[in-house]
Amino acid sequence: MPLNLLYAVFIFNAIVILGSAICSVTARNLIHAALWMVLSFFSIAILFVFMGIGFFAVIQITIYIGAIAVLILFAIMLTRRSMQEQEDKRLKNVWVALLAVGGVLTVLVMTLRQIPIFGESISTTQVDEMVPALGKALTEPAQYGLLFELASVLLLAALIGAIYLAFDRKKAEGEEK
Amino acid sequence: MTFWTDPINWVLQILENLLASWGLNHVLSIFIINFLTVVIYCTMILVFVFFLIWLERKLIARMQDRLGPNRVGPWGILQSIPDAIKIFTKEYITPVGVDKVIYNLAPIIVVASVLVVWAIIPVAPRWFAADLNVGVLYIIAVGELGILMVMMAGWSSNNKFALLGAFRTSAQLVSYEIPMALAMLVPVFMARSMSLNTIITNQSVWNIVLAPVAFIIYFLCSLAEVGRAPFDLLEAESEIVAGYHIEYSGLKFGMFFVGDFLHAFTISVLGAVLFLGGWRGPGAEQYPLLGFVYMTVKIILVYMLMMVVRGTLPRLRIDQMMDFTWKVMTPLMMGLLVGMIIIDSLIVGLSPWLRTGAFLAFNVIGAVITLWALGKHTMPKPQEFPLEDLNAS
Amino acid sequence: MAEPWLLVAFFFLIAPLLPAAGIFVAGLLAPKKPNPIKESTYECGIEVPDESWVQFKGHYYIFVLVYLVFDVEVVFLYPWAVAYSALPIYAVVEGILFIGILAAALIYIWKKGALVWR
Amino acid sequence: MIPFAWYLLIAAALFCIGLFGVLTRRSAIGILLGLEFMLNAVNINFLAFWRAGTMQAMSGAVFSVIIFAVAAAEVAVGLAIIISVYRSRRTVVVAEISDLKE
Repeated sequence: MPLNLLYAVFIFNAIVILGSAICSVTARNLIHAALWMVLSFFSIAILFVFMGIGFFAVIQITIYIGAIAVLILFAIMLTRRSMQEQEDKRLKNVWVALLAVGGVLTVLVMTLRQIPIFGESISTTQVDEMVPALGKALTEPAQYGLLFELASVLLLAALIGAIYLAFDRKKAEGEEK
Repeated sequence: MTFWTDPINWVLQILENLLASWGLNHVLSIFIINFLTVVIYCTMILVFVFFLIWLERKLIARMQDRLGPNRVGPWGILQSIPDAIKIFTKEYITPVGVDKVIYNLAPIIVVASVLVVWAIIPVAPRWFAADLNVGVLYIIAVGELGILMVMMAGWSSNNKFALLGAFRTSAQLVSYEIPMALAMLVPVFMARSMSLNTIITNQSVWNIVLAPVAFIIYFLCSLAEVGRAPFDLLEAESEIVAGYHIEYSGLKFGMFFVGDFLHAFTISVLGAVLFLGGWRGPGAEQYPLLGFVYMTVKIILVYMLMMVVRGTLPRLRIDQMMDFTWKVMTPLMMGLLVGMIIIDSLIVGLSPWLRTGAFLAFNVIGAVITLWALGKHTMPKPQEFPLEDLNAS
Repeated sequence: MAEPWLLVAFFFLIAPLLPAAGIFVAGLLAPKKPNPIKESTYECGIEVPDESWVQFKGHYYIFVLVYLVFDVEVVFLYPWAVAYSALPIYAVVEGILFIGILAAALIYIWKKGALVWR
Repeated sequence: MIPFAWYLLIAAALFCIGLFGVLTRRSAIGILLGLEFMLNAVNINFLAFWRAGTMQAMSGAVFSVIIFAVAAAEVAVGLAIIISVYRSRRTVVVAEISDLKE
């Protein structure tokens, strides 16, 4: 692929990521916000393909779009009383937020410029041998095996907690009687 | 390289030489050829749906002792064309209060999310679009885009039946996604790779022989994923009028229909690739066209199985359906995986025959135990029948 | 970008275009005679209520919640299955432990009664 | 070859957009959406630094995987809390929830 075209596609993709993210945080209708978020996540998956790690692109779509976005959409539809009330009437303290965000962005960019490899570039060739290496690193006790198990225990704990909170116990008991 | 040993690359080579003779540079000509190939490939797949619709109608009709389509063309084979013309000239009815963008986007993405799976399917040796090293996960990811769009179709219609249908549909689809992902893990585990091409070339013994239970679970989950009988509760006429696509009309509704048929076909192709050895067969390596024939035969076998199930079984209740995926298939698949892993690490270095036999025996034992447990817990107990009452009175 | 992903990108570009073109062409061919009753929301012939608010059961949410956790864990099993032949025995045991934790989650929600459709 | 700096700048901008969402949203679910963007920005950074390095050490990729798991857990618990609050208070707007506390 010629370099200019590559740059053009990359920049277009970056604009889609940031543009849909901005639309998502400012959208009045929460469902529209969630859908803009889906578009943004999809473009981030394309960003991972540009990095040469297709595995993470696929994981991004599976987990963020397939699972998290669907759960958020369900929750939005569950917690609305009517079409009108699900909308954020207005954003609160926009100017304070803009000031804070501007400050954070400035500090971030200033810090990032100090990084020694800031001027280098990343190849777009796929690193296919990465997936088995990742699987090995995740499960080998000498490497990150404990972390992996802890993550799965965390998910188990999250599931138990979430079910405990969201499960309507009174209703369930009432129907059993 | 001749036509018989490598047909696709042979054609591509000719096209490339043609474009080069016109004075285009190399990168651009490859670009154009790839683009055109994808366009033609996608169009062919979509046109193939016409044939699928006819096939299904004819077969189901024969199973139900009817004639089926028999007016247009020999055996009614052209029946889909007048149907298509009719649906093309239908009016679009857009109800008030719909979310226009999402409402129109949903049917398009539903078809597209099935179509992009074809990007990675190896149809014959050296004959596939893209050989991704994350193939199986890619299929799962793309399938989940379809689920999201089903929800969007239901929500954007601004209709309570559509919304209700969308909730039920997505609850069913996501529930069947889990055992399906676990079942697709078995071929990955056997081939030590997620690339579909490697999965096929590593199947010197077909995966259906090594893990028949995994194939059965994959097949049942795929039935549920496409909403076929006995899992066709998604469009239960009597309860949720037509499911999530109630407010769609004309070709927009037709697109959901096309997506449905295409999904059923795509899933039988994936079943053939993952479990039946894809294009493997005697002489397929030398002559890809032969591999294509083997592949077609296997696809038709799986697809026919789908038809037979649809033609014979009644519909399940939704609570039975949810119980079936969470309380039968998911635990069974987990146990199967753990058992196969243990067997695989115990019998390192034994002969392939013994390995196959051990896997097969374990699967059969697992299936028998499951069936026994199911029979024990779900069959009505004898005292539940009011026979004694009848005798007493 | 590597060649296979370029082809996948082509597919992602073209796959939505074909059905979109079909719908567009059909829109040109089709008649357009809208009227208020035709465009009203379908309610089986009953008068349409003011809003499409529907009190749907929160129980659908539980299934999606369980699915979220299981989906994440199953996806993590894939790189482990790919790396399987290069793994020492401890790592294999760890993978089985992982499936065991998944099974524990399933048993918990089963016993909790969250998987009963109502 | 894509400049490494571009990835970092995209991640930084995405993080700030997420922060803006968290600060300005009134409903709790909206705040959660902003948090998702921030987590994703962190993920991009981890993977970009890992890819720019030697890739022999897998720590960047492993941490990214853990972040995926943490994001899923966070959404599951966060939304469950929001729904259980909604059950008793009939609202998801954060200001109203704290107002009703007394």
